[in-house]
Amino acid sequence: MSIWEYANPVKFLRLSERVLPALWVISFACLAIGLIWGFFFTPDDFRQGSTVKIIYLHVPSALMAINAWFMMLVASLIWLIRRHHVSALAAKAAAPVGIAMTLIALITGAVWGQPMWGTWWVWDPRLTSFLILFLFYIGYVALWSAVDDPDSAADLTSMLCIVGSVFAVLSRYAVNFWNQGLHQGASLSLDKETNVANVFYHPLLFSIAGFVCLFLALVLYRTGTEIRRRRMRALMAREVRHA
Amino acid sequence: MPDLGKYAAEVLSAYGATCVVLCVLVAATLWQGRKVRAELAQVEKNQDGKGAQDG
Amino acid sequence: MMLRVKDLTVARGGLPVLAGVSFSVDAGQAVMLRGPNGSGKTTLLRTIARLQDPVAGQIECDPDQVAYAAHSDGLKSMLSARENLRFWADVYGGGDVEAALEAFELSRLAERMAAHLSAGQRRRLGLARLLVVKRPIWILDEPTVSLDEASVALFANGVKAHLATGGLALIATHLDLGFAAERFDVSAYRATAEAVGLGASDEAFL
Amino acid sequence: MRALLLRDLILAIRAGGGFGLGLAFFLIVVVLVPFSVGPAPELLSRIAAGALWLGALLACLLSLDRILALDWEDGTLDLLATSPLPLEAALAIKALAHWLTTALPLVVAAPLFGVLLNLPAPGFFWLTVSLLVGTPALSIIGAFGAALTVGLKRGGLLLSLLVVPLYVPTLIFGAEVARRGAEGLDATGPLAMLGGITAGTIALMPFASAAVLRMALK
Repeated sequence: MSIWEYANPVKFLRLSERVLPALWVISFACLAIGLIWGFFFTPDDFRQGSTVKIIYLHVPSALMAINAWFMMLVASLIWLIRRHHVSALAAKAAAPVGIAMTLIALITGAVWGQPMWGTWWVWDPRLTSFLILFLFYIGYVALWSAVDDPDSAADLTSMLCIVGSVFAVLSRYAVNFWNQGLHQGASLSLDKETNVANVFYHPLLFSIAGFVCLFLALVLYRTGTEIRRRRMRALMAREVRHA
Repeated sequence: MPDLGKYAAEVLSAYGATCVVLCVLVAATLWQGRKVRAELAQVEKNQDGKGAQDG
Repeated sequence: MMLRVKDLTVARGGLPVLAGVSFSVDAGQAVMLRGPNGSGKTTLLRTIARLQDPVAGQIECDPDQVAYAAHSDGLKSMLSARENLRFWADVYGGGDVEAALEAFELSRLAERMAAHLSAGQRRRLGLARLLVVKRPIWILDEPTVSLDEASVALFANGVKAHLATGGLALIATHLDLGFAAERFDVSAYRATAEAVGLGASDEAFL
Repeated sequence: MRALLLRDLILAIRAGGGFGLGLAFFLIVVVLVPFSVGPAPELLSRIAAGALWLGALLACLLSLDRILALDWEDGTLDLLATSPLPLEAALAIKALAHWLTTALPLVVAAPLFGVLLNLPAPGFFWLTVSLLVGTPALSIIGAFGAALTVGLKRGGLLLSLLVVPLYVPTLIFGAEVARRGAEGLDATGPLAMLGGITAGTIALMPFASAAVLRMALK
């Protein structure tokens, strides 16, 4: 049994029906644990004060904003190479989730930056990159909604996703070059000691797990919605054609 | 409620905004999902009915 | 030189419209595609011209031998008739523009901007393009729309000359063109609701 | 290929819009800058390089849908796709024609408009160089966007939305070259990056555009 079995919409729906309830529960549990622990039971940072609590929102959402795009890129490649409809629809389903994550990362980043940098917005390379990512997401969603035929919409958005990825990486370098930033380095890496102290690290892990599961749950559910929408379209087209 | 010190407004607004965005996203997702499910069920019912009449 | 189509299934908007189409056209032969509106003639022609992919089946013809002419003529209204033809002649590598203009009685209008030509004249100019591209396989979609009788006769002569030099033509049309041609009615191949397993893209959802 | 280039150039000239509109739009943007930020010469000379780049980019953006939209409407694209000319080459040529008719006049006009914005003296050379090196990338990326939106209703607005994020690296490096040049700093670093972007897009984008156009014509 290969993973491609689930490229069949019916099988995919059956699987997602089985997985989804557990996924919702896990994601909300992880989010609750991570955020409550982080919000109520962690000390303030000696330098950043209580704003350090924003880390439990900012870091996971920023992570998912990028991962969502990466997932869309992989799904687009699978569609272009193997032409599995579920893959294309999953990419479509992930885009609005990615937009929400990017939006959260931008808002929390700006709110965090306000006391630290003394201004709501600075054209810091990381913030700027996320803004550009946001534009890419919007263009991607707009293109999906502008093309009527679902297959050519999938084709075109997949190409946009691939070319956009290249330019997003280019933009990242360009932006770095353009303004050496105020932003601190990545908050989370494998050697946690150098970055975030333990007290902050553990709730952060829960929060990240929560965001990951929430993303998966949302994408699975939304993909199911897209599959049903597509099935409805196919049924109606058949009815018209053979009336 | 922990003491958030002088940054209370920032921290709370960050949590509030995130909550709003996530709730809107989840609500929209579920609402769309329900709607499409219902519509699809309707279409399937119609076609089955017609199929029965034809044959 | 021949065009052979075997078991071809073509789809429009994700649903198969024609299934199991097989025919062949030999050198010197013309075939008329018949069928009511929406029966899939245009889709079939576009598939044979490699503008879209077949759902299933084979098309045996060299795409470099095909000249395709659609509903719209691809004329630039800001170019004169001669310039329009000259462009396509250059793209396809040579071809006698003046002879083509002559054949469709457009020499007198050669300097006119395409914008100032009547619908029928534009159509004739679009067909004159076929003469300058020098391709043996003509795939024509409703070539006689908006042509008067005299112009249809011109077109028929053009096709006859083409066939006489070993070319072949596949023409979707409702008109009788006044030369011997085999008829091929596509409505016999209409894809039915039960025709699943053909691989059209909507099928996965039905 | 030469035939296609010539045809596109002739069409741009006869239709009249080609040279004039983009240039006029560029002028308008440049005129609007002092109205929006104030007439102080020091401020203007500081932002001149960036404002000129932005104006050129917007003027370029404005005319992108002309690359393919007209050929789509009259069926030329279908015929081109079945012609012996590879679609990759056709798109590259069309981007070149767009560059010649739209971007090149902008490059020529930019130093003149620089006077209006009080561009510092060393900036003129670097502005022209950066535009000359950078604008081909704008045209060829624009052709990709035009291929994505060909045949869509509301295509024009969507085209801008899709293309603008793709223009970011080019704008950053191009404006950086012009800015550094205007301030008398060494501008060769960003110029090399800009040249790299242009060379890369010229080499690769026609393939992506042609793939997209084939999908769109189906």
